[in-house]
Amino acid sequence: MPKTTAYQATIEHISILDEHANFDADLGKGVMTDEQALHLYERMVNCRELDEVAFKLQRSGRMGTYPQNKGQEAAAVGVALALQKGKDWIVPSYRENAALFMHGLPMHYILMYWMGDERGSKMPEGVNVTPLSVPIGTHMLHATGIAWAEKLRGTDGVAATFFGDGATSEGDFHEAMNFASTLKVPTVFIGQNNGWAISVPRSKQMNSETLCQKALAYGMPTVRVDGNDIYAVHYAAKEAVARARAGEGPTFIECVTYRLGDHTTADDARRYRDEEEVEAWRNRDPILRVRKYLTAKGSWDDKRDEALKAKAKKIVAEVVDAAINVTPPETTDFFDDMYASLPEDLRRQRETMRTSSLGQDPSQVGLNAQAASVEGR
Amino acid sequence: MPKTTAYQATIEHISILDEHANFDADLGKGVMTDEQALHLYERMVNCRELDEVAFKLQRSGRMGTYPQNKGQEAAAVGVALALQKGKDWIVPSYRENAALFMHGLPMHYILMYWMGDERGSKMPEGVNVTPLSVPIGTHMLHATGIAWAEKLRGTDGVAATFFGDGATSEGDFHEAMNFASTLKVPTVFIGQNNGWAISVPRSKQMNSETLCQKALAYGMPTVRVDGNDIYAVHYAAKEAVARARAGEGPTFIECVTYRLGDHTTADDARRYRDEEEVEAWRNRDPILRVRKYLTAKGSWDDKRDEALKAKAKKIVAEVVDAAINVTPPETTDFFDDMYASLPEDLRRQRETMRTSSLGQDPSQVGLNAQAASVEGR
Amino acid sequence: MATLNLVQAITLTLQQVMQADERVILLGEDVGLNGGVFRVTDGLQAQFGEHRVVDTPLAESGIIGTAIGLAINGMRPIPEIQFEGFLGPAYDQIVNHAARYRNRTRGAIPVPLTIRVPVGGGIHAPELHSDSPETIYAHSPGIKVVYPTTPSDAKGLLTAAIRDPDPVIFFEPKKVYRSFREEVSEDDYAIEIGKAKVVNEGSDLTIVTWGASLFECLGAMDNAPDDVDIELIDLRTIFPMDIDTIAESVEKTGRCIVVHEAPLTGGMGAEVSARIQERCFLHLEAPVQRVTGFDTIMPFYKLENEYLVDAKRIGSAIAETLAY
Amino acid sequence: MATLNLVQAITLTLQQVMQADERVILLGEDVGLNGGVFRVTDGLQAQFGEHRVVDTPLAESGIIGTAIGLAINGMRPIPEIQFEGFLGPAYDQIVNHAARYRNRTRGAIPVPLTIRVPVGGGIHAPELHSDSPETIYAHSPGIKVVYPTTPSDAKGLLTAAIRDPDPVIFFEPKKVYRSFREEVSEDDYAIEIGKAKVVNEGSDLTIVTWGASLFECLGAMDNAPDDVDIELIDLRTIFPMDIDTIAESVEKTGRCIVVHEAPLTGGMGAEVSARIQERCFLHLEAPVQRVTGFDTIMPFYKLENEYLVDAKRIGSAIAETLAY
Ligand SMILES: Cc1ncc(C[n+]2csc(CCOP(=O)(O)OP(=O)(O)O)c2C)c(N)n1
Ligand SMILES: Cc1ncc(C[n+]2csc(CCOP(=O)(O)OP(=O)(O)O)c2C)c(N)n1
Ligand SMILES: [Mg+2]
Ligand SMILES: [Mg+2]
Repeated sequence: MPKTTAYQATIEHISILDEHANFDADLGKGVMTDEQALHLYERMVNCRELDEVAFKLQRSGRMGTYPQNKGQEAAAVGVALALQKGKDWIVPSYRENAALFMHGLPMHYILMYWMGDERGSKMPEGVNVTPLSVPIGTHMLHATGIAWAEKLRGTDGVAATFFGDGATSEGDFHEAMNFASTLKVPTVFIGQNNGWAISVPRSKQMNSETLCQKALAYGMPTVRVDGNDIYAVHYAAKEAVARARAGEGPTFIECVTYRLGDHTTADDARRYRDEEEVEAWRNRDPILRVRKYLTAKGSWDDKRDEALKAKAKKIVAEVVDAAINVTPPETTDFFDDMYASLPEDLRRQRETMRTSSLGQDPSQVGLNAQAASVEGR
Repeated sequence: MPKTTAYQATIEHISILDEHANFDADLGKGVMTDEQALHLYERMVNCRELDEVAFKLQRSGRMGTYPQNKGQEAAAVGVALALQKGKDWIVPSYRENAALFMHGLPMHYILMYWMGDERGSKMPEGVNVTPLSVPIGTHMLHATGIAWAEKLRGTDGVAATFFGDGATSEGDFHEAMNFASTLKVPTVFIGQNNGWAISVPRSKQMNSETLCQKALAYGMPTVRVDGNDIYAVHYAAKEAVARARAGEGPTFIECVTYRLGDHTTADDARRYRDEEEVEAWRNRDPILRVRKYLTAKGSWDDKRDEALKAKAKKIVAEVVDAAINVTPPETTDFFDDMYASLPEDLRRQRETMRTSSLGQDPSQVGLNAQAASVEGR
Repeated sequence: MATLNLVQAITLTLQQVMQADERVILLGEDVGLNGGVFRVTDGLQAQFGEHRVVDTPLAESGIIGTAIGLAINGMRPIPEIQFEGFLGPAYDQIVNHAARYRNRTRGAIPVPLTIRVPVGGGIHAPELHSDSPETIYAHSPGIKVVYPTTPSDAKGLLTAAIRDPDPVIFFEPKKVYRSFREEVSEDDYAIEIGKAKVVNEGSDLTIVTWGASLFECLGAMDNAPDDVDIELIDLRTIFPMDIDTIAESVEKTGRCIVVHEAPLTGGMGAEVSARIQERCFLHLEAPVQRVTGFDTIMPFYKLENEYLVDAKRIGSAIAETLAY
Repeated sequence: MATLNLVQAITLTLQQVMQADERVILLGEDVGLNGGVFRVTDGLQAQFGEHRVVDTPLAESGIIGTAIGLAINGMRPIPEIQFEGFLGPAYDQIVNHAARYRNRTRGAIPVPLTIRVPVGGGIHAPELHSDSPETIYAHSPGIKVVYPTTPSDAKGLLTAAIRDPDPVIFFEPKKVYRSFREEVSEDDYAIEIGKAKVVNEGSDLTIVTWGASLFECLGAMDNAPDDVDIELIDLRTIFPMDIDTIAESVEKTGRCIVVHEAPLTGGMGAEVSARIQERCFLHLEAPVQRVTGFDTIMPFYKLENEYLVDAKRIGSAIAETLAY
């Protein structure tokens, strides 16, 4: 028996509301109500407004480096809508702020975080969100573990984790996917493929045309969706979450999207990508197409839209005030949560704000002189 | 436009000389001459003999832990035959001794290595083989880098690397595959899928039915072969090496095989796997089927076979002598190759074989007493 | 009371803790049916089931990373890393995640986690199976590093580590695993993390050590002249370090030797030495001596005994320090 | 002679070395068209092409692991790790492979490799962008750890590192990257690895430091009373350590302070302190003081200045040490 087939696979691509705001009636049927769509629309608008203001805060020196989410809001809200707040978990990267807000993270926490304040990651009770994750690709393992705990306890919570195309190159991505699939835990992996990892394009990041094909390595169900289409994202997320909740294991969802802004405020994307490319994607903006579609449908109009945008400005203005006017941290705050209880030596460091022994115990100063004089006598 | 196809793939399985010694004439045509087959057969027999003797050495306390290759010799020799000695590189794990011997590693080096002697990894000039690798899954990156150097220099050497099914779970496997495919370097990845990682079966190691499907994640050509069939292995290896040499990038070859012995001499496989399973695989022994096939074909006979086995015993006996009678290492050997030139402090440690300051500089001993007595006066 | 070796004491502890606390699970390579390569978890899967004693894929970062997730979501995972040489792939998850979560979330997300790791040389093992990386983790804020030597200390300290609300690396000196037995209480007891143990009282010289080297120190003490009165301290916890017990001893003896397997440069012996001269400067009658591994790769086993500290090297250091 | 800041001095060095040696290639995240996030490799891809200045996938273990392979096969790779906080995923490849190859093959397979890493705090960067892990690698036998502070030292030491036949981690204090300029020779010159530099001669007290803290030490010296005569030593190489230069100085001054950003416990300050009291025991008039980072996670930037050593803390230590 000569050559036979060892393995075969096919992966679907899903698009419902395309960039021209054309809606696929069959596939789109019952994915979400117009009310839900409008809710997601509002969430995206608020998030976008926060991005614009955050950018100005950084430029005016009132905030450190900040990564805009601009252009990628659909994946965040489309997935968040499929998850149960306070029951399911979100293990984010840093480009899905809208999802965190939908699950209870106060908006000003995000600004505090980027203003260099750990209190921006001090999750309020009942907010099942882990902090933004800076070391790329390393946090998805935590989502696998969090989901595993649900399975061990026999509860049916789900853990959804977001990450970028670049993140899939890290070994930890591989291990998080393999553990989740092998242990069959309720994790939903959302790969936000925005085509770039800072200045590195997809083609230099991997030789694979898609992210979704990476799921095949783990025998994990996967689908590729238009990441700028809240309907397509939500369609896939609903399925994945249902499967996870039913104990059928993890799913990998590739959301094809684009970051309309620089990588962060410390970056200048013009150094490495063409304006044409950016322009093309501006036309695929996830926010525009929802507005266009719902307006055409008569479920929305310009007047309400103006009101919404005005409200967004107001909300974000308050958020900025909250972040800027937060009481300054205590000098010693960074000691207090090192351990449940501070070891003696750290307590000494904290009390004296010194590491040198004489600084920690001034009574020692002059000892030698005394000793010498004693000998002198 | 609703659901479309985002990705599609099919992977072939190749078998030429099956476990009943049936030979597929079409596929097997021109894969290798009978002379070559006999050469590989002899290499496998020698390797098997070394395994048996090594086992006894360990049991009789003359060697430390040793991992037998028993049952997996075909992948080693089938690949090694496709590589050019002294030009191509082999980056091994520890179950492909026969491949290393074919590429010039003196057989007694392997014993020296497992006898706790670094000189077993002191590769002779012209032997393009890296040492056995103990940290699982971490060495394939070196093969990717070695191949990359060939590409950068414009030379057409190839780097082949061997590893097990368990090794594919390490993040470094993922990174080695991704770098190789993205940089399009001449690496050949040989996954020896023997179904077990010590006591952990494939099903607890991954949710994927095959190893080969993991290559799809990287857009890397891949094939699955009967790893106990030197013809199938060589067929795939020849193709992969040719493609690599031609600058067409890496290939992943899954060799389906089985370890007939314990994981190592420190292991007792009866704790975790059934005798039936082992028995079934004994019948698929890569050595038996070659002998059977070539004998039936008239290219081999029992008399020559006896002679070959006798020769193998003689060779291995000499190898054991060489390993056991090697001059003992110098006490200070482990200092000498720490750096191209020894830093002053290490030189002091080496000369005195001490780390304590008074041990390194005995002239200091008594200094305090002297000082005291001086003060005393 | 039972007479147990180190392996048995740890197995017993794990069994008792798992019985008492549903949230405790064991995960790692070969820890299930095979009972771990050192048989430390032998029988536990049979007793507690495949869900609580889990054979994971072969990936240390994955083992620790998922354990962190388990801990975040209310479990008390006890991952095993098969040998200390394989902590490497997990370094990032330990140091940059497990150790930081509580602090970076200002207490909102603690990570109670106990990482069990066989450590050290002397068992004729292959490459990368005989290292001593305790300093790497002691220098990484946010993790406690426990390193017991005796079965009874191991039981009390492991119990404390598992109950500790913060991540702990629990090193198990593999050379001691089956080297001797002692009386171990079968009751539930914990030994406070961060407290050294005075193994032997003395007035002439202090020896501070941990792990298998303890027995080399005892050997050196046996060989020392009868009139030499040595105080031997088993540090037991590397971080936080019990400098008070050490300082108290050195203020009495005026002389000190630190003994460990890890390389000299940047090893914890340096920390002990630095702190002693900070705390006991005017009491010191001789420079603190460090008898440690050399600044080399741990050699393959033919030469490992040349590398490891032994009673002879310690004995010479004792004589030299006393004669200084 | 040119007047260059640290970034420019390193760029110039890389350019010169690449011109002189075909085997040298740069690899890392965003080092190509983007010129690295700190622009250290700016313009080099344009000059030397995509094959010699390579944007790799986002995987630090992959960057170092493939660089090891490149080095084994005759190249002289210079990988860049974007920030020291991301050395974590590469720890295993550095410590268990790069550092060991020569020794474990008894010299047959050396790994000439220079790993460039921006290091340290003080630039208001996000989480994990401000750490000081030099001790981790100084305690790992087989790697040299270089940590220059000034542009001219950086040029000479980087040249030496790249020509060194063994793996070197080259830390670049990012706070200094653009903080000042100095005259740098455009000629090809190397500064021997393992030699400290006496920045200022003095007779009352010795300060040993490295990296950005050097400038805090200078600040403290400015604030010190005029009659206080301080000797300042820039260690420049963390491993191998130039203890001779330090000991010579302390034998003269009798007093010493070690200053670094990394946490206190297990930091290289402990090694310096331990070696000083081993070498200069009878000359010491005060305990060696360590002015370092605290044993905590490096705080987010709102509090980073509370964590970092500053002229004030150093100044107090100077006064206290002199008054002891
Ligand atoms: C482990 C690690 N390496 C490098 C970096 C520096 N870095 C920050 S973001 C980034 C690119 C991430 O790209 P991607 O995963 O595609 O996410 P995106 O920013 O495009 O949303 C890099 C290299 C990091 N933060 N962590
Ligand atoms: C990084 C690392 N983790 C764990 C081990 C311990 N160990 C040695 S061999 C082995 C199993 C390897 O299985 P596989 O990759 O399938 O190779 P095989 O032994 O089956 O040929 C394990 C877990 C190791 N050597 N290195
Ligand atoms: Mg991206
Ligand atoms: Mg296997």
